[in-house]
Amino acid sequence: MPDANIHELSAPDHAIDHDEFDPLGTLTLIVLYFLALVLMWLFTYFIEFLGNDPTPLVVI
Amino acid sequence: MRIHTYEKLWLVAALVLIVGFIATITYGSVGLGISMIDDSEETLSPDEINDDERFGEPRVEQVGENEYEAYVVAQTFIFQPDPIEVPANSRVTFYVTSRDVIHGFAVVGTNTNTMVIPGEVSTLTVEFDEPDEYGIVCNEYCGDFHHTMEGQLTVVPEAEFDMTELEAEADDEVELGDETTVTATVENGALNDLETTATFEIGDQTVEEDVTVAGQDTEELAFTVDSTELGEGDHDWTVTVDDHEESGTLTVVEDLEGEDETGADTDGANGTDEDAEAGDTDA
Amino acid sequence: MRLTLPRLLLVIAFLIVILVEFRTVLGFFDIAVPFTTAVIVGVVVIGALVLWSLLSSGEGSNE
Amino acid sequence: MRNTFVDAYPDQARFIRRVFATSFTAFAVGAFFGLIQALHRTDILRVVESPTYYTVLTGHGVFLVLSFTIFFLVGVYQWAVTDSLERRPVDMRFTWGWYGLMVLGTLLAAFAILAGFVESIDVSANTLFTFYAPLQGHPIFYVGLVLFVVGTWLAGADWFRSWLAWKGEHPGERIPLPTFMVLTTMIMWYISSIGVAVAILAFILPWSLGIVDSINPTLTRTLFWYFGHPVVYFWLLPAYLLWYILLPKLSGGRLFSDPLARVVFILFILLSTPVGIHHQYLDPGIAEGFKFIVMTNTMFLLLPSFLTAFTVVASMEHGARQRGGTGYVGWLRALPWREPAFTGMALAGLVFAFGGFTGIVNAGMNINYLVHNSLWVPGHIHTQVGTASALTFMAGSYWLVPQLTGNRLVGRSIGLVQVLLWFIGIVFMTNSMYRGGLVGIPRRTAEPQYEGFQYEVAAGSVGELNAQLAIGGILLFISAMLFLALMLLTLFNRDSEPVDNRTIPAPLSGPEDSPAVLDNLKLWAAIAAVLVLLAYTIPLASIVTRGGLFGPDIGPFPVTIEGSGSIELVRMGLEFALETVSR
Repeated sequence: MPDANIHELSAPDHAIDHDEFDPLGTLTLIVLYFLALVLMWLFTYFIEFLGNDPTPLVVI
Repeated sequence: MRIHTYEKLWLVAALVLIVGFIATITYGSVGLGISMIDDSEETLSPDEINDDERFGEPRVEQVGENEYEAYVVAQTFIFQPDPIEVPANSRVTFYVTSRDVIHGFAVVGTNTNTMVIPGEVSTLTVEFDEPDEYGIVCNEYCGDFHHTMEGQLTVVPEAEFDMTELEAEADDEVELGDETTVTATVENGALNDLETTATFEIGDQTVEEDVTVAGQDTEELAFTVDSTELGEGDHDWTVTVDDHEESGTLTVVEDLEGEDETGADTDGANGTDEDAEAGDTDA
Repeated sequence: MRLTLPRLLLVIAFLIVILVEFRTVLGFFDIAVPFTTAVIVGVVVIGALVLWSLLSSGEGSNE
Repeated sequence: MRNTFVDAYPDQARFIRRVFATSFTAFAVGAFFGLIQALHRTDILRVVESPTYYTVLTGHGVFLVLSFTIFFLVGVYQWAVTDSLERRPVDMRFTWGWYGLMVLGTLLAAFAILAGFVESIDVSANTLFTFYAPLQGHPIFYVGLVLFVVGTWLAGADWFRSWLAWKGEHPGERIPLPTFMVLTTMIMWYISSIGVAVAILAFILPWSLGIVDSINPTLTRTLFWYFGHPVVYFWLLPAYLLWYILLPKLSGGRLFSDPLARVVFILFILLSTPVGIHHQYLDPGIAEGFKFIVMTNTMFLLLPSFLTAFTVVASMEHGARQRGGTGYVGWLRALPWREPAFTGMALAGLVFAFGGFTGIVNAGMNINYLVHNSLWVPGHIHTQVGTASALTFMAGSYWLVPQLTGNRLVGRSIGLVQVLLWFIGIVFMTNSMYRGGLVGIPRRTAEPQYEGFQYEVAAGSVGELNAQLAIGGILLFISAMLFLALMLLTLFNRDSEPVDNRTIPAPLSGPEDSPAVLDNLKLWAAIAAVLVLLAYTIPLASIVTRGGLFGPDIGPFPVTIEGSGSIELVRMGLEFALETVSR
């Protein structure tokens, strides 16, 4: 029986070095992550938090 | 250092994100006036709580028009006072301190939330617009029965909120032919004067008296009862001021000699023991 | 199998997670999905996925 | 020819195996306690009395976040130093010595906690792992903690000694990246654990022994959190090390950038300590200005984690592309998802990225009112320590343990099921915790069902949230047990060969691309110390001025004395409550 394990950890199909490697996929994921963070933050701060009255205020 | 262009872009974006987070929080503080629990209060040792002007008697106090202060003491495993009652459309400042360990004070489902540390006083000023009922929980572990530590906060409609307290005191028994006096004490916890009418009823007699109690002051009213008019037997009496009512029973006897003069210990006959004590301090 | 077993398991795991989180997001927008509905949707979707992956395409995966 | 770690350094492998065994034992006990809690607080099954819940909770905290994580850390760091410096410790007896001290400390603390279950022993420490005074545990508990921490200090000294010896043999060479990570972590740890050492040795221990009568709770709390935030990075950085060192290799690629990895660890030295006050946003007695300063520091502490996200994902992408992956997201399919070591770490990273968002909310000064001390907070800690660290450690073990034993991993597919179960379990549990926290359900309570009010859940019900939490807890427990079973089986899987060797491929951009100043550890330690002084001098001075060094006459509130003592205490508490109610 061939051991797939060996394939999983074996040497890569071909080598790519630093200069010819553009991490486009990483950029894609990280842009999505950035947008997710912004949306989640806006929602949590402005809807969940500010909608959770009463909130302690500065006494004027 | 070789840093890939995309990574530089991400570095900038990450910094923008961080600054954005800080800006939002700053907007909340400066723009919306959300304040943090801070060190504005003097320290207060747990030993001094009982003698403290504010915390000796945990309560809600009116300090301005629509402005109230609530002095709250947290201790294993209760809050005092409980329930806390405030009117709607008001601004309430909670002053919270602890008698023993670190507690939490959180009005459930709201941002009204603070640590309560022995030796320190937490202050939170919040506005209640609508009548509502909230739970208060201790949200910091404080010992074996931490999970039982809860309280209630009731925001009542403005019209129903009052800070009037009524106490009445009278003898249990009076000898036929003698006169006796029922004393009513009206305390006005609010800032404004209280103008109202006190009604005293005994048997089929009714006495009405207009009374004005100055803001945060007390007035004492005396109603004189002539036992001859009542005749021998038990007579129920009530004192009514607004929605408050105190009542008791006066027994007119032919001869008081055989009885103990101080009949105040007789349970339930007349204003409670507490009333009697309150009367004593007034006198 | 269109998917290898490890991949199938991975996709199922992600589906469950997405369903749980998606239901929460809908909840934030005041769309309450009942618990039983969520469970049924989950079972149907995962069932469909398993059936699909079991249907032999003749090619197998490129794994 | 076989070239695993155990072949190269048999005595080191034996040592690390022992350390991991200790770590996993603590994990087993802590996980079991976690199961009890998940079922208890959701009122599904209550096998202990509610006051005993807090003994369980203390054990869960101490055994998991102190014993499990830190023993694993010293094991991994011993491996990283040995493997990357290619040399043994200067004196192996010293190495066994600090390990022994850590074990002794753990046993003492464990005894103090577990004795809480036994009425006949007059010892207990139901203080939870944060031990906020004036709650008082038995002195043995604090002594145990101190010995444990001193053990970690000596471990750091041992690694520094190895490095200095290596430096003598390799003048002018850059510090190998794994060793660099170990040393920077330990610098952060030395700076931060001073806080807890002072809190215990100067205040809490003398007070628990009755030498001083009183304590300043704000001071000990502040000192605790001076240490309490960096300690989360102490749990996290070994996971970072595995993500930087092991994950690129497992993906079939190489680390994207060695210099950025160094920058990230330096940022942790600099920023992780002067932020502790963000755990005290809702504490009275600390001025709002200090809280704001700390908030900005905390937000900038996001930077190293954001950088890590990019570097690690890019390293994975590099692996995927070398394995033939293409497209903007299609490359993800080329990753070795059948490998539990890889999948576990990748999922841990994913959970960490989104769990990190909840950390941003915790760090946001005023938004803290929304979540402070609510169930949201354990939700956060379970996605971060409970997954980013714990799941990475488990996944890392699938690769490391074969290296340490010379045996092939048993049940690789079951390992995959195990990490997926953890992933599903943690999402179930923490999703429920976040939602519960937002409606105000408190944490750290045996019975979050109160008599006087109902929670207003936006969608669904509290019962459903509870069910979700309990399902998550059960899945996590099953997953933990599967992991431990696989580890045991692998340990005894003698007649086998590991599939991989110990080599770690060199980074795409190596240390030669970075300025040498990054390796100037003294410089960074000095800057970090200055930052700590700037951040903490005035707040601490202010706290001491307000409350006094030993507090405004605050006596102890022992949660130590089980048996007669604690019964007396409960009786007094109840009597007092009854009296107040009836008045």
